[in-house]
Amino acid sequence: MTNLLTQPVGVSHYMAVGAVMFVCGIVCMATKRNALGVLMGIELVLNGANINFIAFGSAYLQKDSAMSLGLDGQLIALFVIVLAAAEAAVALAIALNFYNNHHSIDVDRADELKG
Amino acid sequence: MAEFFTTNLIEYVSLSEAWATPLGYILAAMIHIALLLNVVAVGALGFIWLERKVAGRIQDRLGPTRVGGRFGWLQTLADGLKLITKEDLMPAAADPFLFRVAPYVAFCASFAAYLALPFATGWVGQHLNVAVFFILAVLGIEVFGVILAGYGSASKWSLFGAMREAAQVVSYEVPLGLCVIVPVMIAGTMDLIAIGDMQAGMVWNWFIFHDPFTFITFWVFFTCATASVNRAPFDLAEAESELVAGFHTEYSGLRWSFFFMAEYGSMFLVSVLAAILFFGGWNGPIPITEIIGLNETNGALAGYVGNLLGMTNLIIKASLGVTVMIWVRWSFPRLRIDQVITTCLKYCTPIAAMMFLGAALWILYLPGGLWATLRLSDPLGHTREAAPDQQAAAMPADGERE
Amino acid sequence: MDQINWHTFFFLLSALGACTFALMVVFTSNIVRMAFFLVLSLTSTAGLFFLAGADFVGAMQIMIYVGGTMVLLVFGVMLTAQERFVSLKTSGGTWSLAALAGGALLAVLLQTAFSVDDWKAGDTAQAGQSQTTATRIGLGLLGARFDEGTSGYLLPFEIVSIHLLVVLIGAAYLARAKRRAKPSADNPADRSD
Amino acid sequence: MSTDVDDPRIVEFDVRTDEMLVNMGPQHPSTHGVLRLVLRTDGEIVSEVTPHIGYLHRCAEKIGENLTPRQWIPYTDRMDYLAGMNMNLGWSLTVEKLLNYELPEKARHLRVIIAELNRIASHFVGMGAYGLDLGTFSPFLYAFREREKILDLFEDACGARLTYSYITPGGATDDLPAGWLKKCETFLDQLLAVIDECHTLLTTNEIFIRRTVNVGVLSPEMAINYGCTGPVLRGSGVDHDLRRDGEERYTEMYDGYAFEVICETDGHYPSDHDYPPVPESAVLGDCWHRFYVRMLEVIQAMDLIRQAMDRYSTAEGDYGVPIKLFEKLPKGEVYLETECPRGQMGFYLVSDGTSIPWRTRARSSCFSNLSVTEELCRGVLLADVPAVVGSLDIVMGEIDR
Amino acid sequence: MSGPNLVDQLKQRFGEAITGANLEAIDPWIEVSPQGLVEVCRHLHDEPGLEFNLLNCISGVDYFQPDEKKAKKFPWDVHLEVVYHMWSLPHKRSLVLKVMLPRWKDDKEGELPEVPTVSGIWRTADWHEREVYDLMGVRFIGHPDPRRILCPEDWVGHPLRRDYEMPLEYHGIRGR
Repeated sequence: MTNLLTQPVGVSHYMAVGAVMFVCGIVCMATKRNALGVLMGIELVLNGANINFIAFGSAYLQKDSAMSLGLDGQLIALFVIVLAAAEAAVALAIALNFYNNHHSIDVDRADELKG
Repeated sequence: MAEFFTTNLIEYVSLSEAWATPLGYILAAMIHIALLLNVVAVGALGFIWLERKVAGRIQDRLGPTRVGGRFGWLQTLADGLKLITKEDLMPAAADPFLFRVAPYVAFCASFAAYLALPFATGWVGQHLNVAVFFILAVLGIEVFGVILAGYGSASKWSLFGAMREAAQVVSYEVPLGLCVIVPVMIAGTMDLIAIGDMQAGMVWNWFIFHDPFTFITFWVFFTCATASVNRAPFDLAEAESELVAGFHTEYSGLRWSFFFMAEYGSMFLVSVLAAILFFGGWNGPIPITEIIGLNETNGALAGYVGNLLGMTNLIIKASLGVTVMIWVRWSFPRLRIDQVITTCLKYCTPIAAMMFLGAALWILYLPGGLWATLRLSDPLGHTREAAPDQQAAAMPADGERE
Repeated sequence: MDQINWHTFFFLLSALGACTFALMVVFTSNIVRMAFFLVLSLTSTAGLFFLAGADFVGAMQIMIYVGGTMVLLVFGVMLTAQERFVSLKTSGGTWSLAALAGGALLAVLLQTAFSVDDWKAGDTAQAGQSQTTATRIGLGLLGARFDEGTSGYLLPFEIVSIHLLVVLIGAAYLARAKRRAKPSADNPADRSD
Repeated sequence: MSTDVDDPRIVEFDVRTDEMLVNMGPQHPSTHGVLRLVLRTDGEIVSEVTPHIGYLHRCAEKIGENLTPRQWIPYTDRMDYLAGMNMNLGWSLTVEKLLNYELPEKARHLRVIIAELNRIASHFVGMGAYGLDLGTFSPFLYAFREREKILDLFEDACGARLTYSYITPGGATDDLPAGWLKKCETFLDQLLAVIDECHTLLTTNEIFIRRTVNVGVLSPEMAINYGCTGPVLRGSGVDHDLRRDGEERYTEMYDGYAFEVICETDGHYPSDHDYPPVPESAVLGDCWHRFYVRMLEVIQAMDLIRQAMDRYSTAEGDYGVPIKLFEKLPKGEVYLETECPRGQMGFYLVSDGTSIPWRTRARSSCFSNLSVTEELCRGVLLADVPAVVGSLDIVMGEIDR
Repeated sequence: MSGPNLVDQLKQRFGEAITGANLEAIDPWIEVSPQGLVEVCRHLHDEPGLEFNLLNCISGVDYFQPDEKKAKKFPWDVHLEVVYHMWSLPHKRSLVLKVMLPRWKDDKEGELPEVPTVSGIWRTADWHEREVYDLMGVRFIGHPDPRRILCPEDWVGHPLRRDYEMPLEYHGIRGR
């Protein structure tokens, strides 16, 4: 433990966290029957990706800071966040509409492909 | 302090260094956290006392008079003790986890924002370049605690309160953000310390007097801030005459008092924010500390005393803001939910947007503010033309912790 | 004995938070609790962003996700939260399949993450230094990248702006529904006092 | 919520939400006691309100069948406990009507002073509590401060502060003590300033106006049909006040007094005081008007008290001698209504010729006033429910008896 | 205030429905048969010149002396009355209507006597009739919401009846 604490972290560590969140998101999307649960899975996936962008964009997480994405990483992360918010809004609207029509938010019942 | 603990742990408890170092740091951090938390909590206690006293005076009565001498100084402490001893009730149908965790979410959100809140030049928990943004963002989490409380209580009144809170806070974040952008735009930075320092000098250097637009912006900001911290006349989430007690209907004892502390914490927070953004922060109406030379250039002690005076100045301004909120609360009836939303969408948001536009144009064509435009001389020769990046670069690299 | 690397310490704290709460999102079936854990996970992620020197993105993360998306989500949860929907059970087969796929994916990703030596450790000593990222990001979004000397992201920025507007209108349109004035199938459970 | 769609059965909804049944009361801060309202709400919109009463039923009518009229006086106190004197008065007049008792002049004026003073106290509570319903606390305490002064006066007169049993069949239990009129005069002199304060805090307050104007509009026809009386009826613009229009036995108390019925005619109220103007947006019969009528009645009552004090100090005769505790009642039945602060309080007395009434019946004003809630609260917002119920100014003690 | 000519008018118009009147009483009253009540009330409410638009009160009175010793001196016949006090706002006068009923319908103990409701004419009668039903035990035919109002919905008996006895126990609470 002390060993872990004394070492500086790098992109790999961030990527590991990102991977865990990504996989959690994937599993979440696969297993949840609740439409909103699926939505949360998507948020997790996007965040896992975002962590990687930020890590690669950071100036001091790699041995050679010239290799970093620099500001581009952060900018792309920003776009991802904004688009995730937009996606959440639409998905929520769809979920609400689905609920209005079917009185349920169980995605297993969304097999009609019509309103 | 951490080193002190570490050495002592090694020496007296005969721990190996591998264990003593982290333990020492954790102990030191604990003490610091306890200090900060206590300062903020005691602040909340003070404001609760102030609220009761001011309310009492407004209502032609005395307010607390007994506990702790003539003025009832210790009344809130006594109440706190009472709350601790009260039975901790939870409805049988409640979601136990969410019900328990909700007060802490609200409380933590309210106090986490203090992390980035400066009280004088360099006196800040964590110096952030995006401090304004951070504070607004963290304040937004508080609503989450309220919603969890409303949902977790399994009470319809609580649910009503939570839904109202959600609708209200989400709406009011828009004009609040727009209002905050105006001083940020003038300062050219989101760093609160830079914003505060930029208003040094005489009273007309304050951003509220920068131009007519900022003057109006402040009032919109104050209205929206009152709404976003759930104070009357916007206290719809609580609305005791309609919703019994809104989101905290089912709470009692200490858990309830966490909501209470969160409310007063965020009240003070937005007041400090208003003081820094519009009222010169730690810079007084007259730059006394500068005139008598209480700054870093005359030695660390002088700088310390100067900062101390600056902090007192800021706290007085913020307390005045809180007092105005209290005054408003005890004078006005409560708005209805549709009126609250109307106020936000039909009045605050357009006005804030117009002020934003106006201030932007003003900066473009008449830089330096109203008084510079009117050629009012500043006795200390402050100018507000400093480029944001230079300002930021002049900041200490890392704000001292605590 | 080396000094504790505080950057690492806070990284581990945030990473632990992010991963634990992400896992709890997966393993909770109650939708509101899921939302709560998601918020915690995302807040911890914001902490990671701060540690990586992206303070503007971190604040943005809190503001948009926690303040915005989550409130929206909770809104939806409450509007549709009835006892029968709060927790929907998933079959064991789905679970094992998802776990298998997820585990494989995780193994691949971790393998990739630790495969490059350059990535394993950074120079975090300079991590405490504050940078003015907000100004540079702002300029970058408006098409000026002074640090790189390249062009910025004006076009994507505009596209995203239009996109957001479209999404706002679209979401508002989608959420509206027409139905008969007198709902025929009233939930009998709601009739009780 | 509904929009104009061609097919009236199809309604467009933003979001489909489930209706919810909410219990407002009997333990709720703004139901004025133990009223229970069952609200059927769709989000914030209340589609149906069902009042449930009876939580404060104390069988007063049944008890009245076992007590002599004078023994029942304390029970009338406990009906509208905020206007005990007016309750006493109503019952006393009813008994006197049965006995055909001729009251000395001095007792009449004394009763006017006391009844009107109690009207002020009652309206002050109503006003303060209404502020409380709308979420402002300070006017409540201002109102209670003034009410305390009235209670002090009552305490001087009869020794009690809430349940007076002061006015009894035959007059009053005692004369006003020496120096009482002077105290009352001092009280009245400072009251106008307080009323102006209340007008500033409530009547003309922008938020207050927005909360009350055009909320809970009670048309005159509906008010009459539902048997609403008192300020609720007059707030709807119906020119009816039993002090002027009532039975001889009651109106003779006010013979020769100069007063106008507080009621809007042609868009304005009778004015001899600097009243705040009626807001442009106010609709006759809304909560604002009901509140305003009460505020004006306070000033009217002050005026009546002044007149009554003049007459009282010069009047001949005694303050009245209470009838015997076991006075034998003639066989017969009488019904009499008086104008109480909350409306017309009626007492119905059936006597079989013994000293104990065969049947006592109290017609409660709030009972009828409250029954209109169902109508007024249909389709309003949740926050309007306390606003409407508060504007009716109910006292559960009177409704449930 | 209702003079003899009003009684004559009503008698002329409704004949059998007007079963009596007492104009000498302190509050003169007119007795109406239950069958004719609604028409008479509608007439009183609508007719120009009468317009009794404010229904003040509906009271039930139980004329029954359960104590046999006292019953000998009891001055009335055993019956139940529903008394309607009304007021005309335009003409500022009052009127008392009475409906005489047997204490039990068809003299069967437990069968409540019946009166048609007037809540269609005055909405205020809704609650007043509920109260009379609750406390006195008169069934109002056609009432839109015939529930108890003051007593709990599962209460047994009608407390203002003279022969009413308090239940021994109500949900575990001792009654007497």
